[in-house]
Amino acid sequence: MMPLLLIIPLAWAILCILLPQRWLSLTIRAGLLLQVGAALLLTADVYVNGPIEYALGDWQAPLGIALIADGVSVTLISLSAVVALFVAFYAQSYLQRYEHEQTYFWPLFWFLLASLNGIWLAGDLFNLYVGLELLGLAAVGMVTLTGEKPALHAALRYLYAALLGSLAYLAGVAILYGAYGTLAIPQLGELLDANITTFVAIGLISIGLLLKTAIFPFHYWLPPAHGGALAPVSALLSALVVKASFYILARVWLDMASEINSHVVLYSAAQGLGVLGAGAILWGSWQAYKAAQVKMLVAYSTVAQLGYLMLLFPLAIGTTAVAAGLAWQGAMLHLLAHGFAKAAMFMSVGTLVLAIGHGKVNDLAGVSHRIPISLFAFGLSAVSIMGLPPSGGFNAKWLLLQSAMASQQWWWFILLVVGGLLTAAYVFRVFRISFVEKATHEFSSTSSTLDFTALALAAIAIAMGFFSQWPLSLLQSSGFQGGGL
Amino acid sequence: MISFSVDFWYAGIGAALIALSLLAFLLSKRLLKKLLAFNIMGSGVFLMMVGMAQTQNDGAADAVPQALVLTGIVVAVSATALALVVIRRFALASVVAALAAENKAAENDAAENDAAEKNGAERTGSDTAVSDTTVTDTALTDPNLNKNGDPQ
Amino acid sequence: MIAFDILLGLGMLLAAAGVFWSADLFRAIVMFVVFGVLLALAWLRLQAPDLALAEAAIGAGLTGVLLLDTLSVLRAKKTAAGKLPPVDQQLLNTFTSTRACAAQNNHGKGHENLRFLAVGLLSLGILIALQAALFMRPEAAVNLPSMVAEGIPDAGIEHPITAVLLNFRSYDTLLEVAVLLVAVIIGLSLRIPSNSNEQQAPSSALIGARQAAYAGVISEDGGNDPILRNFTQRLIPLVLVTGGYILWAGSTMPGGAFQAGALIAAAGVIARLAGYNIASRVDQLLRFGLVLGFLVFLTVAASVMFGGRPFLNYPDGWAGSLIFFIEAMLTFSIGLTLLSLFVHSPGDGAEPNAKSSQRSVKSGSTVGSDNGVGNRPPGNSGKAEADHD
Amino acid sequence: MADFLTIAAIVLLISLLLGLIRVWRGPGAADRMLAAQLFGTTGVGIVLLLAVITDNGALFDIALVLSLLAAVAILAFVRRLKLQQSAADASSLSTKNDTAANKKEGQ
Repeated sequence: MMPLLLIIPLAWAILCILLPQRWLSLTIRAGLLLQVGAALLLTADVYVNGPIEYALGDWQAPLGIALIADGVSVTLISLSAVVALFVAFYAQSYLQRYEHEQTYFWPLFWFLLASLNGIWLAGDLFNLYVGLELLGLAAVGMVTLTGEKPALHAALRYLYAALLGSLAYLAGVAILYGAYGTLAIPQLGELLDANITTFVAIGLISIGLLLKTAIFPFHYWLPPAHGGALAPVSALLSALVVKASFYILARVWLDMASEINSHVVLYSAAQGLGVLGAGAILWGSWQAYKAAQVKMLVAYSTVAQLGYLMLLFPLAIGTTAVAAGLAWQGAMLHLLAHGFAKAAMFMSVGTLVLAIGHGKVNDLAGVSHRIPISLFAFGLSAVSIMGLPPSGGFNAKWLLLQSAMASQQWWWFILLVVGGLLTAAYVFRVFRISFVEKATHEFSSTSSTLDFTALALAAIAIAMGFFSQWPLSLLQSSGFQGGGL
Repeated sequence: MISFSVDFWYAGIGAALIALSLLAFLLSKRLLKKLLAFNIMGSGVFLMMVGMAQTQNDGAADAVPQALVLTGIVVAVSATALALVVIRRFALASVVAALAAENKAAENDAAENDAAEKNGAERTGSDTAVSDTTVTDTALTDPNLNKNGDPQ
Repeated sequence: MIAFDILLGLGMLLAAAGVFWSADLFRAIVMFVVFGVLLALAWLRLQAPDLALAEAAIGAGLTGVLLLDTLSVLRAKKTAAGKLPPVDQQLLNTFTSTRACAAQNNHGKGHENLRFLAVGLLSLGILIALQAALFMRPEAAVNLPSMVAEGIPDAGIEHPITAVLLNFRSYDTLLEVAVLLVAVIIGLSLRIPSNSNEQQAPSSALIGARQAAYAGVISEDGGNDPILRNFTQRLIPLVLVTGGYILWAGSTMPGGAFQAGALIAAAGVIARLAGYNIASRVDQLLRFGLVLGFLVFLTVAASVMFGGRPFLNYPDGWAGSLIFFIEAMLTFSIGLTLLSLFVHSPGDGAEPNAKSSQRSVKSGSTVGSDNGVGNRPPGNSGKAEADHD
Repeated sequence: MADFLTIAAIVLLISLLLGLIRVWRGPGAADRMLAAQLFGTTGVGIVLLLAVITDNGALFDIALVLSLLAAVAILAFVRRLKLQQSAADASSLSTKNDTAANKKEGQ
């Protein structure tokens, strides 16, 4: 089952390069359904049988490369499969007016999906490097699609940040291999020893991944890239791509280095990661509040929301098992809810921008009458992003708050509350204007597919408020080995 | 345990190359220069990877890191080639932007040619203020300057 | 030999410093090529002839050429700007400094010094950390080389590095080929659209500018230089044969798909530079050639699963021949990919002559009637314009 | 014998490093490029010496590839010169060839 999740997107990438345009639409839909089916089957398998390891080519790690599917990875596989499904339907409609871009969007889309699945399943540090590069280049390619100057400029910045980040990561991996002689993550987890070499390696890996995850102050490349790309591309980038490097970071700290991460050096570094998260929340929210373009607002919101993920490290490392468990659940739930909600948000905003012809926040007046469904989708996703009940975002933040209390780190508690208020501030800025009745603009009509795919994703983000138990029990039964559970 | 060997020496050189090219990458404002720095940094990482692993193997060749580096080289070449393509297209896109601006001016003004040339002259003035032989970009690695490039 | 190593190591640092400290980009690139040669020697000293081969083909060869070519494209526009009519002059100047904001951002001298200091300290810190990691490394607990040695008899290939690349860790290689493919897809997407119904205003405007910049080159670059022609006529077959040999050698000694592919690409680049137009005109065929290696690799890797074997396994006894087959296809595709990234780069001066003369008629009419980005899709062009405000 | 070859390799390496000075000082682009070519040929020499010293026949292949690809760099360089020269002459030719620019001016 596991290799199918790689074979399907890779095969479909080739199909999208080779097949003539008129066959593409159906082919893509078939591939999407297969993809979702494979993801759900694997999830069910892990749910019933617990974590699975798969030796590629029948060569056991560390000589060969193993794929590992545990509760965390299958949750993320399902997330990416579902988000990709709706984004793809959205894109099929959205890209109809972009003939040139369409030709190249689909191969990149499938390669992106393949690399994401590869990263969620990877059990080998160097393989993660190749996966990260594939992901990074595909994402950069998607940003460049329109070939316009601002997009190219954003793509160049993105590319250079991604390249620097993966080199830092690779340097860390090189040191780990030089010190321990293996690249398999489970094996390294057993061997790691608290010494300078290990710290340097983990430090380099972390810096590289922080750069790729766009955590403050390394976030500079994200807003132009996510805000300047085509709407379906922005949705994929914000919902999934930045999560991949965060996932690796979490795996390295809480899985691979779990034996030694309460060592004083790593413990203080974890608090440092939390401080970066705090910076991201405050700075990102403030920039989102100031943004003139609505897509930039959403992009800066991503910067801020990624900050919450960073709180996982101070809350889960060196604290009690209860606090760590809560932090872990909260962070994963936040990742899921943000994935669904942010994809929905970029898609609905993309529809609004398409309808009014450009993206100034102040020109959104009258939107509530003309494109109510997209605005409603935006609203639902905003509820989850703000963390209002009932929503996945609310449950996630609630768990994080509880974890902060359980570990008696009141400063993170305050941060979570302030962050929620700031989020509300920039989201209500959009609402206040969009509910003004008098339209200042002409509206061009948009396809209803655009509305409803965004609405579906936003609804999932809300529904997670009621069904959080499913992913959480999956995480609990078979999470990372040392994930504090 | 610590013994000087060929592998150890080159691993150390690799580390020095990484530090040197990091300096160049962060300080340089030119895209091509940054790309050169990226390539040399990659070479430094590769040297460390092979050198450090082979010190563990009594100086005998270790096929695994060598194979990994070969993969790394291919990835680095792809990235470099891609960056060059985007840089070139970026340079061309700048021409389009200028053309569009000039065409707009030509439309808006009745005296077409005069306006276009005037506009052209102005733009030339502002653009050549930084006379550099290639595309420059200050904001790529400097978070403080990020607002300049933001399409806000 | 220690003296040799010390000299070589210091020489590499010196060459790298030369790359970074030279203000002139041409000098920096030449220094980079020189660095590549030194690095190839260092790989030999590290008993990594495969990497030396790759570095010789890539660092000293292709990357250098790609960089030189890009520089020449960017600079040619600058030189041309001097004597072109005013409108074009204004256009071409934007090539040399694309960021007007760079001018606005006048740092004080103090600011710049502070930045230098901070970055210097950071690099120094990294240097110390790396050296510390190197000196304090623990004894490795896992001995992978011995496992490789044990696995070789079952791998179907004698050369350990090829065995690691295409058998033990073939998954990495599969993804690596995907990376190459992604790069070339983006390269293709960014080339100037040649299809007439894709021909939108920006591209026709581009063609005008391009022709202004390349008017001389296009007419001159027909391969009518006798020295160049004779030289390349002898060189190309030589490079191609060597490429085939390196591919064949890969199963028993240093060599393999990637190095051979780089040589194939080099042959193509030589032909291109000499004015031959060998790039495939048929888009569909080009695409097929690009994905062929990946397609074969993936098909072989996945089809064994029908026999109940794991993904990326090879049936008993077939490993050697299947690996060679995959490698041969990969060589072809990698060569084509690298060549395509070179040839289809936007602004390649010697791009299809026939096409550009065709276009000149077309663009003549479109540029006159269209207004720049006017007929872009509404969402996007609107955004782009708003962005510039 | 091996000692002699080692010394020869070191001498060649020193001559390479001296070549760095020429690359740095220039003054012309052609000087730099020719110094880089020196790196190619001397590099081939060193590789061959190393092949004999370590008794590894596979290294001859590397020498072969190095010598072949050095030619590519020089070709790219020559083309670069041509491009710059012809771009400098472009103004006269461009009026002939470039219909787009003419149309634009006539607008």
